[in-house]
Amino acid sequence: MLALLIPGLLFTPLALAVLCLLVNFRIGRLFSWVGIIVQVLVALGLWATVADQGGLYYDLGGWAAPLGIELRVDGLAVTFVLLTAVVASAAALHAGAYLDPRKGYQSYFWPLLWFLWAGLNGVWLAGDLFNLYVGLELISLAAVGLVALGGEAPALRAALRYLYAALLGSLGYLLAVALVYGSYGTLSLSGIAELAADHPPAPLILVLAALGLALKTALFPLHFWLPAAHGIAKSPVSALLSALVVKASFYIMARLWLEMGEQAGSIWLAQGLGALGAAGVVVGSWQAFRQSRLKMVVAYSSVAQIGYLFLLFPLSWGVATTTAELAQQGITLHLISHALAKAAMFLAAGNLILAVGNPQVSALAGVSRFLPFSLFSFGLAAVSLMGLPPSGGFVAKWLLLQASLAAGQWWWIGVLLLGSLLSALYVFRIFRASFLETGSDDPFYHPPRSLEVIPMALAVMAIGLGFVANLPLTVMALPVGGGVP
Amino acid sequence: MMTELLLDLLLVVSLLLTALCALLAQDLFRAVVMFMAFGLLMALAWVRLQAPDIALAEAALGAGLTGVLLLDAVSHFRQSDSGAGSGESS
Amino acid sequence: MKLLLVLIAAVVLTVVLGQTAWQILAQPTPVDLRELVAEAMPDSGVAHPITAVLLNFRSYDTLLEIGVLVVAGMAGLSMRAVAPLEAPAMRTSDTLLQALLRWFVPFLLVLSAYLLWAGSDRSGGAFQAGAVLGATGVLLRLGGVPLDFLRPGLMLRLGLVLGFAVFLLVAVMGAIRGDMFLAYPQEWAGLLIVVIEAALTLSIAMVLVGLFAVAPAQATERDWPSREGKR
Amino acid sequence: MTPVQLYVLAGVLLCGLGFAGFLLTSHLLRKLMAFNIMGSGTFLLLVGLAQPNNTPDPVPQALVLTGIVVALAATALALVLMRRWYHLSGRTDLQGGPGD
Repeated sequence: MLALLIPGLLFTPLALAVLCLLVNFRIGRLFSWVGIIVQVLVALGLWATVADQGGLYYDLGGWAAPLGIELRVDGLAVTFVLLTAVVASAAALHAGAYLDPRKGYQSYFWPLLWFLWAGLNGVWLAGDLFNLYVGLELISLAAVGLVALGGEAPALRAALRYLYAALLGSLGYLLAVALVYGSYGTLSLSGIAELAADHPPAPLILVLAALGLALKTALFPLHFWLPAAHGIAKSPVSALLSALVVKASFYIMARLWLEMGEQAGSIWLAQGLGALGAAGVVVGSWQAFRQSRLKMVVAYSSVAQIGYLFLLFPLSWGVATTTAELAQQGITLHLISHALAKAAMFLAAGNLILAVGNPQVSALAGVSRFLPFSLFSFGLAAVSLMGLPPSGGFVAKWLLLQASLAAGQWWWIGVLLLGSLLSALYVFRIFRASFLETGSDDPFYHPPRSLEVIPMALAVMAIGLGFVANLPLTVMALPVGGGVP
Repeated sequence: MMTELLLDLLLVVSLLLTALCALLAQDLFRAVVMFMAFGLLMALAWVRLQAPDIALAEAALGAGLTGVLLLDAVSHFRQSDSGAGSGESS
Repeated sequence: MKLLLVLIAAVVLTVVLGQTAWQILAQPTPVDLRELVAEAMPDSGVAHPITAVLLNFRSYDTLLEIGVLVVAGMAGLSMRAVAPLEAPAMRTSDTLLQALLRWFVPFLLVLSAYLLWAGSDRSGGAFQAGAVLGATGVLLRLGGVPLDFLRPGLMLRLGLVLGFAVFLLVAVMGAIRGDMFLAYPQEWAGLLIVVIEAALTLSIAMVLVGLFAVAPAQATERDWPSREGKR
Repeated sequence: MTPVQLYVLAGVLLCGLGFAGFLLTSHLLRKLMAFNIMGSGTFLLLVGLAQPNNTPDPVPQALVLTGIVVALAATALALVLMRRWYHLSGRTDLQGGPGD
């Protein structure tokens, strides 16, 4: 059974990308609905299989690790594959109803989406350094194609700035791969982990990889390209980018850090990344507060939430393994809850802008009276973003709090609290605008119900994550337990 | 043995010079032509590194097609931007 | 000020990179893939190690890489599908180039076929052959030959995707047969690799010529007189 | 000073040069050329570091082939966007232009 799940996971998105390229938007939508069902089922099947049998290595093409490419299918990878299945299918379903099929270029949305999905699955599962590079490039180019779809000037400028930042980041990572291959002779991540003990890697490897991938993850101060790209793109695309694409490069950095961090890392690199993350939280939130356009507020909030992710490095370097595990669990849960909440927020923001017809925050006056459903889904997502109990965001921040205390690095607690306060700042500003009363009649266009249900479902999941947090956490901790052919 | 090393040194120096010129040339067209020369010298470097496949690919894809696409873009931009490329040393 | 900062950063990067590279060159590497490749060559279906690595041992990389190429081709097309901005002018059609073409095009086609076939036992392969074929298409386009299949329509998209689709089909057949994804059956490996390479060559050439011919946003009609009338 | 050391040194210098050129130029086409130069430097390092005594190793050479095609795809995509951006805004850099 397993021998069919992984090929199914890798084959379906690529096959659908090919099919959707040959047809127009409407037929492509039909194919994509079928593809979404298959992908979600395969992701669930894979998650269940790993949940009870433990992780495994899957040798692509039948060639074993150092020569061939192996996929590392462990708890963490499978949890993110399932997360991608949920968020990407939500964004795709929303896009099906949200995008205007009459425009010619829209027929390229589905192929780019499926290539993006294939790249994401490739990165979550990859156990080979160069394979991660090619997967990352496929994601970046598909994402740039999605941002630039339509060819208007602001979208083009955002896409160009994003492309150039992504290319420079990829080159930084490729330089690190070249140094790793030069010093170890192998590219397989597991092989390097074994060899790293008695052949300590050069510290430059981790610094280059950190800089390159931080640029692709939009860590402060390298975040200049993100707000325009995520703010101007169409909301299903922004949801995909903010929830998943930005996390792929962080995931690679986290994997490298877990494999080589002990030997190649240093206190300066760990604390430095943590400090940049903390600065990102503060600056991102402050910028989000000062934005006048709704989607730019949500885009800058992404910059802030990404800052939290980089607390993983200081909290997992030179500390007891239990603390490191606590930090990893906190960061993974934060990544999952942020993906769900941010996707819900962007989709809900898209619906609100569609209804109001004006991207400005100030134009939201009266929305709370006439569009309560959309605003409520936006609010629910914001609850998880702010980390209020009982949401998944809260549990994640709680774990990070405990990890910082256990690691004796108390200053991260200040960052966690300040971040929550600041995110409350920019969320309540949006709500204040929407509660202003306008006249008694209803000036808004009411988007179809199917558009409004999707963000609500995602927001409920983000909140629900808080209740079932230990389920993904236990599965995520499953290492690779022997190869199951 | 010595002459081989001198030839390699010559190739590396010209490689770096063409790269520098490609970045610093004031006229865009000359910069792209220098870039194509850089691509061809890279193909020679790959031959010296015992990688004939890459030499072929670099010559055909790197210098050839990338150069053609760049030249097509230059003819489209078609204005000699004097001050735009601030370059490294100016 | 920024110039100084960037220069310092570049010099620091170069020095540290050079020092690390020197250390790495000095140490022997614990794993040597050359022997592993040599051992696995007999059952890889081809004689040339690089083609074996590209299309058999690490074929997943090549599959994703062709995906990247198709995405680039597609983005070019999607920009082009926005209102056609330029007259479908042929750029140059002077006689000297067309005379040269009569000699070059057959030679380049033979060279491309040779490179494709040579890939299995000496240096060559789908990418080099595709690049030469693409260059031929660009030359034809420059020489004023209207390559009609390059109009953005089903034919062009089919051509873009053909190589990728063939590769994907062969890959999934491995999985359906119960073997791993992207695994070729032992005795058919050589033939399958050649079939994949042929389809890839065509698709790479189509993407490259497509990107050149379909490049959007030429200068407007006013300063780029259409040659349509002269034909 | 073996030939491989020389080409590794060339790779390192090209990386530094490409990096400086990428950050300093504002013209999109020059930035793209700087990116390609830095890419070539990285590929030289990828092959050079793997072949200290110049015995050819097929794996990094295959990786560089893949890298060259990926770099070409990225360059082509950047050119397509750049030309469209030039046509709409008349600018060849990302400073001003509509919708700033």
